[in-house]
Amino acid sequence: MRNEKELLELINVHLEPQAVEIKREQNVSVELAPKNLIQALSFLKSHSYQHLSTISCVDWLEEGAFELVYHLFSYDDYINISLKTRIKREPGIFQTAKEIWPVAEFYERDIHEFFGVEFKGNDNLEEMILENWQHLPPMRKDFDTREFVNDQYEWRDYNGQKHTD
Amino acid sequence: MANDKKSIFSPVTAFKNLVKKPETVRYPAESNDAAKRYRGFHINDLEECIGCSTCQEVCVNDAISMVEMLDVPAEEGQRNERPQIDYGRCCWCGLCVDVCTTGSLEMSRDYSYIDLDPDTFIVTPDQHDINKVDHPLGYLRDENSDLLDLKRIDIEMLDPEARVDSFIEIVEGFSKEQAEKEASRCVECEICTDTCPANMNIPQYIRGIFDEELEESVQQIYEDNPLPEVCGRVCTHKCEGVCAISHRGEAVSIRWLKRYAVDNVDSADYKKILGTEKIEQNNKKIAVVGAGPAGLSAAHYLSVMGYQITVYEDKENAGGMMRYGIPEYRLPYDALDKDINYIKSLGVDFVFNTRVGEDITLDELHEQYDAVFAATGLHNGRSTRVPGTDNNNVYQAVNLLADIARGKEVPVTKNLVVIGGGNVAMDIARSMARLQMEKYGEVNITVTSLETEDIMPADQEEIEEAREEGIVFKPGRGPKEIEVNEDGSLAQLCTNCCVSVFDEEMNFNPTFDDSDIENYECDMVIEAIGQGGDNSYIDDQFEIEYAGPRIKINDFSQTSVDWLFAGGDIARGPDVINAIRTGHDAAVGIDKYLNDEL
Amino acid sequence: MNNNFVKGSWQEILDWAQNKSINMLHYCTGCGAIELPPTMTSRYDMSRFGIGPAATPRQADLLLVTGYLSTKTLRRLIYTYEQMQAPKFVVGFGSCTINGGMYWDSYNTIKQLDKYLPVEMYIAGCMPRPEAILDGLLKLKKMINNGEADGYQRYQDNLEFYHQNQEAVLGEVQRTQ
Amino acid sequence: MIDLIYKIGHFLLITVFATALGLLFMGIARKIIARIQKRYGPPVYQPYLDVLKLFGKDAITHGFIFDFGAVMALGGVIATLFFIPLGSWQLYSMEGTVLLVIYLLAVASLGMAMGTVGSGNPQASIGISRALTQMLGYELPFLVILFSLIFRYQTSSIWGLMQAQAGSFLNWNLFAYPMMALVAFVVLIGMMGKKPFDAMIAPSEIGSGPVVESGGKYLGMLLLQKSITIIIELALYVNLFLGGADNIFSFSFKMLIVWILATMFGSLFPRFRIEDGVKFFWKWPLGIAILQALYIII
Amino acid sequence: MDKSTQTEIFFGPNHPGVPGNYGIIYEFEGDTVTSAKANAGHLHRGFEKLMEERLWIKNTALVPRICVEEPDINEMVYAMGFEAIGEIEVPRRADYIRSIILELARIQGHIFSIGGNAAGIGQYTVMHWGTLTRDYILDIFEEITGARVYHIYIRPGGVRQDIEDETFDKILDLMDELENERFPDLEKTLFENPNAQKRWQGKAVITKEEAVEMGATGPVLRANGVPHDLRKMMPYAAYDDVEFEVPTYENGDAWDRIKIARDDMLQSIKIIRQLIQNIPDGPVQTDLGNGLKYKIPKGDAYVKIESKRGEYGYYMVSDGGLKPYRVHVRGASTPLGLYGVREFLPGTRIADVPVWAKSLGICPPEFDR
Repeated sequence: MRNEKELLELINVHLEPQAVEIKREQNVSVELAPKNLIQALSFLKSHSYQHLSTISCVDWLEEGAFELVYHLFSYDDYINISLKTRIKREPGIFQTAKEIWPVAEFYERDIHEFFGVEFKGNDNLEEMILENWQHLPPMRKDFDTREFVNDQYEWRDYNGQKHTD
Repeated sequence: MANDKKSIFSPVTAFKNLVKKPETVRYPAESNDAAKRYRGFHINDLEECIGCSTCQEVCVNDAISMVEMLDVPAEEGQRNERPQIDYGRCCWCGLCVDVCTTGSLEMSRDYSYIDLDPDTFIVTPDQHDINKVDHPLGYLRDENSDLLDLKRIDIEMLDPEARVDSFIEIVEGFSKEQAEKEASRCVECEICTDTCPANMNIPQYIRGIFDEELEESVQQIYEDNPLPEVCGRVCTHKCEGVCAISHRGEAVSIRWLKRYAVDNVDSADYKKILGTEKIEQNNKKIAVVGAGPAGLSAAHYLSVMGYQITVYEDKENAGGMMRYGIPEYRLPYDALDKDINYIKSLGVDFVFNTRVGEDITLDELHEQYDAVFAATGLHNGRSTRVPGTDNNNVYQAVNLLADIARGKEVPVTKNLVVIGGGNVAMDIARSMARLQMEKYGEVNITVTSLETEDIMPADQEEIEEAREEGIVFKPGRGPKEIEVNEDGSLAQLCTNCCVSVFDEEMNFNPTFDDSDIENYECDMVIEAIGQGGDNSYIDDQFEIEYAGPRIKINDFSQTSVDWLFAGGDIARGPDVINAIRTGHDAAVGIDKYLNDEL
Repeated sequence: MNNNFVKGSWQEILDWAQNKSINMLHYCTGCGAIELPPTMTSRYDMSRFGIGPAATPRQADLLLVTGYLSTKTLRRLIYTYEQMQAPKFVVGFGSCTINGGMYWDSYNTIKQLDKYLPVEMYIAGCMPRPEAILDGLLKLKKMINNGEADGYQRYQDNLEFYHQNQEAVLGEVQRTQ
Repeated sequence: MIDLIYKIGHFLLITVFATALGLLFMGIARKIIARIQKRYGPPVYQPYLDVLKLFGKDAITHGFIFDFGAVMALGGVIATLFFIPLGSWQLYSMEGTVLLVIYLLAVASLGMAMGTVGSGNPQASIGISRALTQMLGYELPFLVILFSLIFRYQTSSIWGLMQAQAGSFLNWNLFAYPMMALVAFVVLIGMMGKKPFDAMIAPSEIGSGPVVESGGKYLGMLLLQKSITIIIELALYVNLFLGGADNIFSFSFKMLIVWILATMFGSLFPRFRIEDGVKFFWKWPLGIAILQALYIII
Repeated sequence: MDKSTQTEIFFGPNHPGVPGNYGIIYEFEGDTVTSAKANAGHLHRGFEKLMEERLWIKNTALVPRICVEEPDINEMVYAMGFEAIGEIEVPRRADYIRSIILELARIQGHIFSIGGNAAGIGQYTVMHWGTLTRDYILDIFEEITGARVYHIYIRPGGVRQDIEDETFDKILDLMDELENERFPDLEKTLFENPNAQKRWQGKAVITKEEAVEMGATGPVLRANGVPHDLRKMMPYAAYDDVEFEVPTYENGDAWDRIKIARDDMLQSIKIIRQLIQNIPDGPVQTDLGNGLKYKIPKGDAYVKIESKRGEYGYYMVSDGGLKPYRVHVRGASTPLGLYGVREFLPGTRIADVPVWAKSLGICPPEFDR
């Protein structure tokens, strides 16, 4: 059992974090440089952080970055770590974590589908959720869903009864 | 696995159901009523609804749109629009009920609507829902689910004891947190915009405060009002009277928010914010008569359009009634000067101590200028003309207030009666209270008015504050006579009971009951029952049309003489915000007139 | 003429039988499907009205579109509909099938079902309660009995219109018909 | 000539009767299952409406083999019907042996299989292969029972086997050989494809198996075939173990009792996987049947 | 193996055996699956995108739709995320009410999925009973929240309305009825049924190592003897005030997972009784001001709670505006429904595919989103 502070110490010593923060009880957030991330994942996995909850991606359009967040959990420490790293939005390429957690393949596939991030080493990035999607990856901030819907579909006007303004 | 009981006979117990009554609800023969809180179809009390469109704002699915209803009147404080609900969008979340400002929108327990034609899935609910039958009420909002913030943030004010002996401004203004919290209460329905005489973009500037973008707020305010420091303090705030939140709670403090926005932006930045650093001049000249709110407003908007403005004022400083009528504790001169100085900085020329009609005639102005805007206001106090008013100790409120503003010595006696129930009466009573406090250490002022308290024209909060400061109110009394002692000093004011102020046609026609007489001892009486203007400088030269006591103007403040525009109290009002509006209208009108569009 | 009369009354008998026996396809296109189990099972037991589930499109008469349709589902739904044997009926559940509902601004759901398939009727709700579903199905039965539920004929008559709309959203659509 | 017309009339009558009775039984079964499930269920006459509706629907064919399979399945069971005594009512049942009935039922199954192959749906193929596997499962104990009965009574004619139980109800094989009757009851459930032996239609696994591609009129035909099959199988059981009956009414009543029992048990037990089902048949029923056979032989 | 002997089957999306609008495409040989892949996305509505377009309060109406089986879980996680970023305290009574709602939802979900599991092996009687029982819980929900399925009840800052005392009595009565009548019936008919045991025992096994490796939680872990439960590991709402056990079994198969569902329901009943007994008085909603103007500071939070199928998490990011900047949903069955199908389905008999899908509680809308 480590507590949050001991965990952060461990991370500070071994992982060269850019920033660490105890968000709240049992929740820790760590920012890392992209080059350190994969190694950090395998380090933490060998230190009881075996559970990969999911991988999130956040599109910081104005900063020109994609933020990848790996949520890990330890069944020994009962602490949740959010490992964050920012990669350049263009071209948006990162390493796969598939070798460490095979299931990551599918989370990466999801991110690839919705953000267009490429994961080197993951050769299974084909369409999974969408079908024949020809446009910008929809979760990107520069994809405007309302505009898209306006172009693609028609809304019912109830024989002119509906007032739109 | 070993301890899992298993037996092929255990399941046979299920056969007992063969002889039991099935649990099926045999709908529709047996109906299963929806629960008390069920979120069914919408119903809406069309009388209560004000068409504020907050439900439209909160709707998750864009299912609510406002539809114009011709059989509902568009009165002050409500729009003739009512929510129309698209059941091809609705998700029955009930947020619209939680947020409804009046509480008119509710849900019934009705849940079944089926039709072949999708075009029938849109309805403007009234007391019946889409099925047009009565159903018991379903989901109701309660204080927990309420999404509106009904309690306003109390503004910091000086205590009555602390304020009554000085002319320091009594309202301290919002802090940043308070202002943002108060601004967050606004639902941006724009009912206030419709009601505001100047149609200010109220929700927009409140939004600016909420978003911590005060510059945006100032921009929005200056769209329609060049005197925000003034209006942020002394506006009659009709907007707050109709505020949608006020139906179930306390109105948003629109006035104080406006004040917060302008107080917290440096006037040095105004030109940058408002984009008036460089104005292209068009070499046309306009004369403005009177430097009151209407004149200043017109001067501001015209000069922004590039006109050369000269303002003629018979007093020694600009501001009109704002300076000479409103006491300093309500409107500090610094605040007034901030507004006026900005207008001056736009290149407006002021000619003080010059009375049009005496020092220069209107005809002369017409010759020198392309157009003239007259806004000379009402500066002559009216008298009740009851016996005794010709005594030396009977004063006119406007004169006293002007003297106080000029810093002149004014007579202060121990025992004062003010006649009048308007804001001017409050202003003079409270000013005199401060002077009495300075001089005698106690307040002894009685205010009598024809109107009973519920119809007194003064703002409710003014009355409250006056009362806190020790002023005694005697509403519903008509002055009958001022009894004068033999030595010329005053003895008492004799009043009778005022039964009604207005007749059936709502004309001013008071009736009195002489059997109910009350006398108030006094040694000084101040009359504050209204003012009149002096339009002789116009009347001497032109045949101008009047509408009642006021000069008749059109939507662009143009009088029946095409180059002469009029505004302010002589045309509408009387209050600051109407004056500002007429000034703004005149600016637009003059621009159109000079471009041959009018 | 006589023939017509016989044919007419035979059709009436078939309509009557159809109204008494409806097999609905168990296809959970959207969240409204969660209110189908209570309707089908013991609490509301729609089999009382001769309405039961069918395992495959071939055996079904009734296609319940239980809510929103993503474009990916729409494609399968069209295949399914075209596999069903006439007479066949489509019922739209809830807001989503009428005007997009909750997902009115979603890039991946269709907004008006009747542009892609002929819909007999709509049941309001998000999702409709089992009672509302029953009300709807009873109304549908009445319509079938009166011979008014003619969606499959409308589909045949306006095949081009439907196909055009389908292809506008989906691109190429395989046709079994 | 008149004789021929009479025969044809009789054919039709018996077919219609069996169909009607089978459908009625299906309706009753639905009602009983519904009750166990704490609900009311559809009206008893629902299956008639279903059939009527299905024949009113369009139907898509998947080729000649598909059509032929359906006809063969229906024809197979109708033919079988003529060799089964229904109470005192019989056509060729005097000549009909149990083995013939078993053989003819297999024709019907083959018809289904052909239709399935015609449809080309893999789920249907799985279904039919399961059905045939299952047949392998229950036929074996059933044959053991039959042969022991044939051995016991020295006749293979159903009529003869029925006559052998005449007299007191204690002569019924149900009481004479209760274990055998029990095994046969389980086999009957398997034959009728009721749960837990309905792996071949298992909707949650393979759609609805062999009938997955059949709609409209084809489904109607299959429904009719099913209803007649039920009657044949019930009749076989009643004849073999409940001593048949003197008239069609008490015969129908006996069939109904058996049917209701089968239905009730079917509503309780989840379906076997096909290999578990076959294993089950080869374990308990077959074991008991062999024991019983040994007992009879010795 | 000769490729030609393999046949491809589209198992779903419209197939009675799949849990919702979801497909598995598998190839099989004989009666055994040789390879499988998930055919997901039929329920994709772009929730995460829609949430970025809507105000904080409006999203409370949207989130329950993410997983129709467990709408309350979504409401709760969303509210918790909002409260974590905004550092908002929730009144204690609201915590209790939230827990009651979540436990009722858990029973509702379990009984429904037990019914679904039973239907998957052809035990329709239990399916009918399960759905029927669930409906009585939905009646309670309707009384508390005003809707049967999508309650929109748990809100940032608390809950929407208070629960009345009569409703508490009704809940307790229902709990007694469940415990004394309905569950024993279920026990006899389903759990003691040898066929049911045969269909589930040893089927769809996922070992502890496999589960941890792919991130499967909840019943999958507990069926392997690991008593992991976020209600105990990272207590939220009022779970630190109640006593309950985390049921575990050792074999990691479908049968154990279904027994865990059964035991979980009994624990939930126990929890509900304790909560109702000890519920404090007080407000149920923190005043967050005008609903149209909810604003929380810049920040992010990964919040997760224990759904009936395991960890249900939201990663929420706020940029200090009126709308969420990003919400990422981690449904409990995401790894199973996408990755697990490919890895663990091959080798399964066709007859066990529905057992596999249903006993693992695959809920497609939560990974389609």
